[in-house]
Amino acid sequence: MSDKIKNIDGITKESTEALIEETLAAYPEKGRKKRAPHLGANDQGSGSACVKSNKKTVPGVMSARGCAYAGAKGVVWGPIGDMVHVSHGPVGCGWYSWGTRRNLVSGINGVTQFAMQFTSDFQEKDIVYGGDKKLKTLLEEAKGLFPLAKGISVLSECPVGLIGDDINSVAKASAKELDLPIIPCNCEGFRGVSQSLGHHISNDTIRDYIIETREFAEPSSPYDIALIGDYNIGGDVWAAKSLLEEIGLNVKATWTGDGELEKIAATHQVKLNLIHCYRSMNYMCKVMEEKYGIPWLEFNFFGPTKIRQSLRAIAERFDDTIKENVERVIAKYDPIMQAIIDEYKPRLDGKKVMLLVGGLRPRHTIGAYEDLGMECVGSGYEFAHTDDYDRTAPEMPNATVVYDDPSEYEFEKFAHALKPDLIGSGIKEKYVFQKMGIPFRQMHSWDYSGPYHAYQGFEIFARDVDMAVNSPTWKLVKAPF
Amino acid sequence: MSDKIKNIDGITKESTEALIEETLAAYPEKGRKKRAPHLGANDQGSGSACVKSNKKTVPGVMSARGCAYAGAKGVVWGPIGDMVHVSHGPVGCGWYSWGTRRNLVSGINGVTQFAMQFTSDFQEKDIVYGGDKKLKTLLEEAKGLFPLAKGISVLSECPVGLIGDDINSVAKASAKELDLPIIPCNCEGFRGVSQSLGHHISNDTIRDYIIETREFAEPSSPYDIALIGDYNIGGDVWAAKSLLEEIGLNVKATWTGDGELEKIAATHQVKLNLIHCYRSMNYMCKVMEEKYGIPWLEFNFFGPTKIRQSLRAIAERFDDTIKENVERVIAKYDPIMQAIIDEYKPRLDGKKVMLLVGGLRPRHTIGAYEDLGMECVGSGYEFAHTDDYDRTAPEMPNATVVYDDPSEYEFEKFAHALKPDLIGSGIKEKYVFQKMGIPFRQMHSWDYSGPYHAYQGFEIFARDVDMAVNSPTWKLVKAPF
Amino acid sequence: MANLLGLEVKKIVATPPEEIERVKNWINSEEYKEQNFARQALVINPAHACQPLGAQLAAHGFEGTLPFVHGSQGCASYYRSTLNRHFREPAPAVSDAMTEDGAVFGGQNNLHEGLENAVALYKPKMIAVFTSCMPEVIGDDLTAFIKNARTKGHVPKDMPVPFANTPSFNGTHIHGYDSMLLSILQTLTEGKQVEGRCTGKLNLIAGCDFNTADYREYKRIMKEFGVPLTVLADIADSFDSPCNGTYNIYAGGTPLEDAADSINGKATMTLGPYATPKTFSWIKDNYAGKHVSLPMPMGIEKTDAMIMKVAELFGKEVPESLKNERGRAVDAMTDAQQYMHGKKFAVYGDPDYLVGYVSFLLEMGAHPYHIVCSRGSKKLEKELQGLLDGSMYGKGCKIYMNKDLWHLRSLVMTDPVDAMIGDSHGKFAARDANIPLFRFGFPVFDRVNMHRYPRIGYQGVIYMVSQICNKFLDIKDETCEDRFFELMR
Amino acid sequence: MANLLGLEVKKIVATPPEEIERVKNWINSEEYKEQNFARQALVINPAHACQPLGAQLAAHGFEGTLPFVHGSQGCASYYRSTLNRHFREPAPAVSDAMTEDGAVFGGQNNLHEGLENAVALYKPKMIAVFTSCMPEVIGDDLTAFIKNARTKGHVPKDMPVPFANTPSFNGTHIHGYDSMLLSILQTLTEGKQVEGRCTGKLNLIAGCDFNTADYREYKRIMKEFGVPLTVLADIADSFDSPCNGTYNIYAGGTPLEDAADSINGKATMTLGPYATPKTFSWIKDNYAGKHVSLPMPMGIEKTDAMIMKVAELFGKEVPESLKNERGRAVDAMTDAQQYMHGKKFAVYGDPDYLVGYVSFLLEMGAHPYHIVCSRGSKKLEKELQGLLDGSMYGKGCKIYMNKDLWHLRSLVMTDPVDAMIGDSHGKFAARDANIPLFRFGFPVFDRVNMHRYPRIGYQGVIYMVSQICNKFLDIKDETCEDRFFELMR
Repeated sequence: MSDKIKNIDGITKESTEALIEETLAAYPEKGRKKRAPHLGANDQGSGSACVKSNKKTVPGVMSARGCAYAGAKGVVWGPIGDMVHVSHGPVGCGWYSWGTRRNLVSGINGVTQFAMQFTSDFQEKDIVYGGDKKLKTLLEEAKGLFPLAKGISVLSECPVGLIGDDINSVAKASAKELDLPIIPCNCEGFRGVSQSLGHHISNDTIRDYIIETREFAEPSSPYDIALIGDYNIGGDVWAAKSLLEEIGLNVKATWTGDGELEKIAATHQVKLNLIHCYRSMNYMCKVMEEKYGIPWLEFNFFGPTKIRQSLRAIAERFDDTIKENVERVIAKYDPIMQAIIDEYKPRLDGKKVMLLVGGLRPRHTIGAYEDLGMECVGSGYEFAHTDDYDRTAPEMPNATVVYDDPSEYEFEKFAHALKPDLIGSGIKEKYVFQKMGIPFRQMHSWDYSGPYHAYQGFEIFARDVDMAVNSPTWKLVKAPF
Repeated sequence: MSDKIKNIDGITKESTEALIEETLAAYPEKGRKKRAPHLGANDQGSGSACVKSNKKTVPGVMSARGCAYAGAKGVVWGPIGDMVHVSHGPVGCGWYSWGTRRNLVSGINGVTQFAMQFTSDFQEKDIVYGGDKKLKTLLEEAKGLFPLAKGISVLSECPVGLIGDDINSVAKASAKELDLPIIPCNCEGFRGVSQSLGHHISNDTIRDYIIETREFAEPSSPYDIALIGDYNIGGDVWAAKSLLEEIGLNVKATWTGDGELEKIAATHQVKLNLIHCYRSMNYMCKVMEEKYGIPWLEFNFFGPTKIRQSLRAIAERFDDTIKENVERVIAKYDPIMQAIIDEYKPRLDGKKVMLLVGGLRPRHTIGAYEDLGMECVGSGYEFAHTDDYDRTAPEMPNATVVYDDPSEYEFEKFAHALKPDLIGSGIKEKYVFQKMGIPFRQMHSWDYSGPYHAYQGFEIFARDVDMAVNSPTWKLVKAPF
Repeated sequence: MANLLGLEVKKIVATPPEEIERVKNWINSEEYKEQNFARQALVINPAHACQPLGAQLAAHGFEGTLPFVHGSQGCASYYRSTLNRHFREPAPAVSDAMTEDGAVFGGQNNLHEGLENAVALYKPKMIAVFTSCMPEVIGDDLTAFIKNARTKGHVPKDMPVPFANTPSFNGTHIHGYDSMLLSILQTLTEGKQVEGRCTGKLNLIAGCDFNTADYREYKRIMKEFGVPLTVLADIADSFDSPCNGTYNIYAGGTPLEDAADSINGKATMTLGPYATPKTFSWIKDNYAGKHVSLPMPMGIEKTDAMIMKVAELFGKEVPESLKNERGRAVDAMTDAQQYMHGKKFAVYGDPDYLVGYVSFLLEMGAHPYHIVCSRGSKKLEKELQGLLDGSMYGKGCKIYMNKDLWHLRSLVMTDPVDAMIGDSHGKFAARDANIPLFRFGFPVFDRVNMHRYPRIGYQGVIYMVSQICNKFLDIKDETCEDRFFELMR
Repeated sequence: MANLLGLEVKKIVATPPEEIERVKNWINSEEYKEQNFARQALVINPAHACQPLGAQLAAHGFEGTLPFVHGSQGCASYYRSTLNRHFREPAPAVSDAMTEDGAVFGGQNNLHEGLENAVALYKPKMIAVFTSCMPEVIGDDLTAFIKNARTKGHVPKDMPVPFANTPSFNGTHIHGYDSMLLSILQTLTEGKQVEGRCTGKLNLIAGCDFNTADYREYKRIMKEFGVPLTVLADIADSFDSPCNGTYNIYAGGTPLEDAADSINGKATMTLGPYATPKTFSWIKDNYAGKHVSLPMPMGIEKTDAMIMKVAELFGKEVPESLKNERGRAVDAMTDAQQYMHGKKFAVYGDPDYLVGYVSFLLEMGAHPYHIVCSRGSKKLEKELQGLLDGSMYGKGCKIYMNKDLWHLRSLVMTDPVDAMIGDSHGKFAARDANIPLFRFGFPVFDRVNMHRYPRIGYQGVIYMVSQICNKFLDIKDETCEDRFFELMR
């Protein structure tokens, strides 16, 4: 969306390439060859990817990546609060992903929402004899103990696929027997190269098992939309939804943050799909476009500049009522946002940030930092594809380093050279950089804060960034002796 | 009230006297002479004191005693919640006695109750130039800031009396000016030998400034009584009052636990004064008897045996309605009390207790311990008079040691010899004995528990005594290495 | 047609509020509890993770050691982030990023390439390999793979590469800890036994303990004793390193030389008997000196037992300083006993922790009323029952073996207690029951510095007493009527 | 006729509920605040006690020393019970039980008889005499009395009997601490200065610090440093003695010989500059070696200052262990900063504590928003203002000198904060404001073991961070809506 070439003092294509070269030198030949195409200097003007992506992680490095199961459970399914999600297989996967993604949900725990850890807790004998029978039993038990659950997902862990269980048959039979949607998702962690395939598989599962199985009870309107690819981290969906409603749209379903199974199932009836996280849900947008003729539009709700642009782009898809609403809403929030910028920008102006996150954040949040006067000096994704990097190029300042699935070694090297004032990445990176005295925010989870989406979110984002960058604790890191 | 001579295995007049002798041996001649009359072996049959009392504390020993101010502020005035009590003089006295006696009060702090620390915080210049002017000003300030206070007491600390201030004149003038009862109490700590004189002075002050200055708005009844000498430690008054009401009496005023100034002032209109703590309030009972012809009756609300006896004695002063009520109430509570005894007695039977407390407790609580199967092997008072010890003799087992204002040295020696399973005394003694591995309860403050009065209190008392005596922590005191 | 299940297409209907209300009450009922306890297959909110997590913890406990997950990189991410969140510290580990083709060809290529890259990038002194599900299911032969790796030069000849099979479908993280620790010790001590040599040292195995302060406390205690010490798997600094501007990937850990020489120790003591049975059994057969297995020293009696055993093993008097510490801990208990006496607790967690909680609570006159272990053994049940039977405060307390936190929820809703002790995952049940949760277990994701205070030893007693009693006092102050709001407690 | 005031006799009328409601709201208003701050004479809920209390604390800090109150036994009871309640420990002290006749004849007889009895019964090595109001008002001449006592044999010839005038109508407990400590040091060191002798030791004065753990922490730090130490007035064991079945009336305390020899120390450092100005000034004039006055080491910077000064004075490098500790404390701060950043605090207490709280809060990016000292000085105000001015987080924070806790209540009700730091007496205002109170000051009557954890040094930082952040997290968990109730924080 940016059309101006941004340059950063001291950063050139040459300096970035030298940095990459130097960083790669530590690898054995084979590793270096594999990694080289994943690191590049941004060519902002080109508007296209400067790195390769979506390849296998190099063995033996510290990658930030997760697996297909993580993408399915953590991203797509977990946020649907009114379903029971069974982590089918050994105890660990479900346990590690239990409550660790901050996809907030409404409802009453154990009654109408089920943000718990359900597992078949495979034992040796389940590996030997198979787990289908156990699955059948546990589905009955779940239905009995949680009568208000709208459905059950069965998320396969690695062993399930390896031992040849047929969860799809069990799901189908049990769904009939229990008169309940039981959704089998073959998202074993060994599939694909990252959580990305988990998203894709889950999208396909929604396509195959869910969409079109429900209809909205109320009559349709021209303003019916679905909010896609917002996972309600720290309440993001609530912030985004209320803004969309403020401009006059009916948000009929949220995918999948604070999601409701039945509304997701009826989404084929909306007029437009608005997608925030392209990576994880473009598949279903495309399906709905092809199958039901529903157009879709990407938008960006981080920071007032991008929000303003996005609102106007959304308005373009509707009539004058919405267009007027949008201008009114922008006029209302502009001064509020300016006040926030006036408060924090003086303390953040010229500060540098580096990002390594997933989904949409490595590109979508750049504008929000820039609203605060900061510059992004490096960005990268855990599990992006070329289309993500294409979209990233115009957002990043020119010649800055782009890294795809970097190892912690690379990331450290880049940080060492670029001396950012803030790093936004994940929990695995957080304490590494904090030990170095570099301010850090977990930008998958908003570091237990949020929401960061929409106008409401920007205030919190700005406060948090300031708090991280300007905490007096950083001054204490170096002992005076 | 007991008529049977109780003996304790291994305790004889001779053994007790030998113990006393041995204990006194540590004193220099003069000290020994002074202390000797204050230690004795109980002669239960005699019904009269075996020790001298109400004498100056021997200099240089650790006495548990407080001063006249402590008796006035802590005991008599502090519990009247709807007054502002000014500790007039240096900051300390008021600060030490702030919130440290557990005389609970109803109402809203700072609005209708004033359980705070008000002080004139004397400085050098107040000593030199006198504090009367300051007092006048602060009374105005108090009236202004606490408009719902029913009155103000001015409690003199040592310097006030020594420098010749005239708080009585100031009080009188300010009372007129502010149209508010302002009660001067000349309770300087140097007066008398213990807090006891503070009680007496305060009683006299009530006589001179308070009683008869109000009248009850509602018509009188034959069942109107006042509850005297209950300070609502941990809610004692609430427990006692509800029991008295259950037998049909109207408790018109409580002196002074959770006390209300105006009700105290109208107490000359009641039909009977029921007095729990004889020591601190017998003076006003006698005054009211003499002046208004109100009879008074001592009673004991510790433990079911004494409660039963007391209720019947109270009933004797009333008509058949009350007598029937009392029998009904006793019949109601007897099984409840028996259940408590059945629970705890097996764990407490034969355990020995030693007491050193104030007011009524060294005699009044003996029956409650006995209800639980325990024996009292030593008891004494901080600030009793001969009439207290006369009343104690029949309650204590024969030949057990009685100590008046003992030094911590004496108390330790006695405990060492008698090996009690529980000591009930004050905070200054608590940790001394706990270090020795002897279970202990603070029996001034119910050790932050309570109430202990009436039927409601006995359940708590029994639980607490069991908890103290049988805590498994005592078994850990001696290391196995 | 998106309806592979063939269920009827329906209009969306909201669940009626009264139905929600009914279920809301029902899940707190005795009836529900019974149905809940009748579960055979479904596990809900288990209080345990899988083996590799414990294996990684053990690996971090050695000098310059890089934990290496043979399996998917997603598994490694899960273990690492769990440790990150609990300690709020880095948890460096690599994986060999196996994918689908591993299922066909096995994981040897990944392992070899992974070792080579790991050695080049992270320069470890030792690589500790452990497995996640995939290689376990397909039956990768680690012994052969690693031998080959060495032959082919993927890993330096002299670099120790212990490895452990840690299948996630068997046991919990404590079993993975045991297997990894065993393999590390076997690897490092190989050929190091010297006839007649005695280091004079105590080898102390803390067990799968996720509390760095406990390790520091063991070291401090033995220093007071004057007993030279090798902590086997010393995570004290690994997960509590300074923030001083420099990131040290291998902070802390037991020196490899010390670990190697531990086979010549004067005595070896495990204080995590449930977490290290295999390791201990192997040590008994292979290590010089005496071998002692004792309960984790939580509470006075269990700490006394450790202290006395050390005194006996090393022929030393218990030093005055420790005697005084003990006395101060007992002082804290006697001073505070009234705030805990008679209070009922629900406790859950790993076996060694559970034995400790129960022992401590009984010493305070509190009731460990519901005792839940989501994966326990008959032996554990017997030991816990023995503790209960040995105290009048154990009367009426019950042990629930192989039950999860959803069972625990039914227990605390139908038969209430005053508080819970366990890990952060219990917070949902604690909230529903409106009682405090003391986060003495693992993991703690929602409080800070819990790993910076010991739970073991006399200091641990003071800490637990402080945390519990002061929270009860907070609650009293926060919930009492005005007229019972007092300066003193 | 019981009506000496001559006021009209009235029927009792209950205050109308609407009037109560009005006043209830009014006392929380700006208007009320102004009237409250206009007070000239009335002091309500002061946050300080009187001199003798501090004097007694100082006396307990010496070996075998019996505190002796020249005055009423009631005074002694108050001091003792205050210390008992705070430490939950014995506080042995005697008084000479002066009564009315003292006003006429003076207190010499009481003092003499008291000394004789005290020596006989309690066998002290030293008796430390200090005064309550009465002898101060009547002008007892302690110098003469004690000289006479010795002449007349009421006290052994060689027994040190330091004495201090500690009038309650002047200053607070910290001034009594200063006077008593000064007198003890003057008495013990008399004639002990040896030209050319240097003990090589650091004399450390903690100030009027009521936290035994702080004393232990100083000793631990200097041990790490390898700096030999004499703590002057060491209450570590006096008020934290073991419960082991034997009561030791004189647990702990600085050995008298060490105290006597402190005059030949290598350096003397006071870390309670507001509590010990007289003592320090005398030491500067009389003690050998260097003399340093530093703020109480709360927070990183103040601790650094102490550490660097010790390093400088003793020509030593800061040991690695302390560097690492520092790093771990900073780690705790960076990890937890987001839970305190921007939070507003009301703080009150003794000057040395206040400087520490303010310094620490600013380091965490929190605002020490209302700073109340109920008896302070211009010097203190200036130092506090300097701290505020030195940090962007000090902006808008205000210092209230010589204001009490009823003023503080007006502040927190009209201009709210997130929490308070002080002593137990603040709990009433904290309750009214519905905010937590961190009981880091003195006295603490309603929580356990607060004196068993240091507030000073790097460990103190970790402790304060833990207490504050975890309480904020408790509150978040307890008050958030269901949909914001999360596993991670």
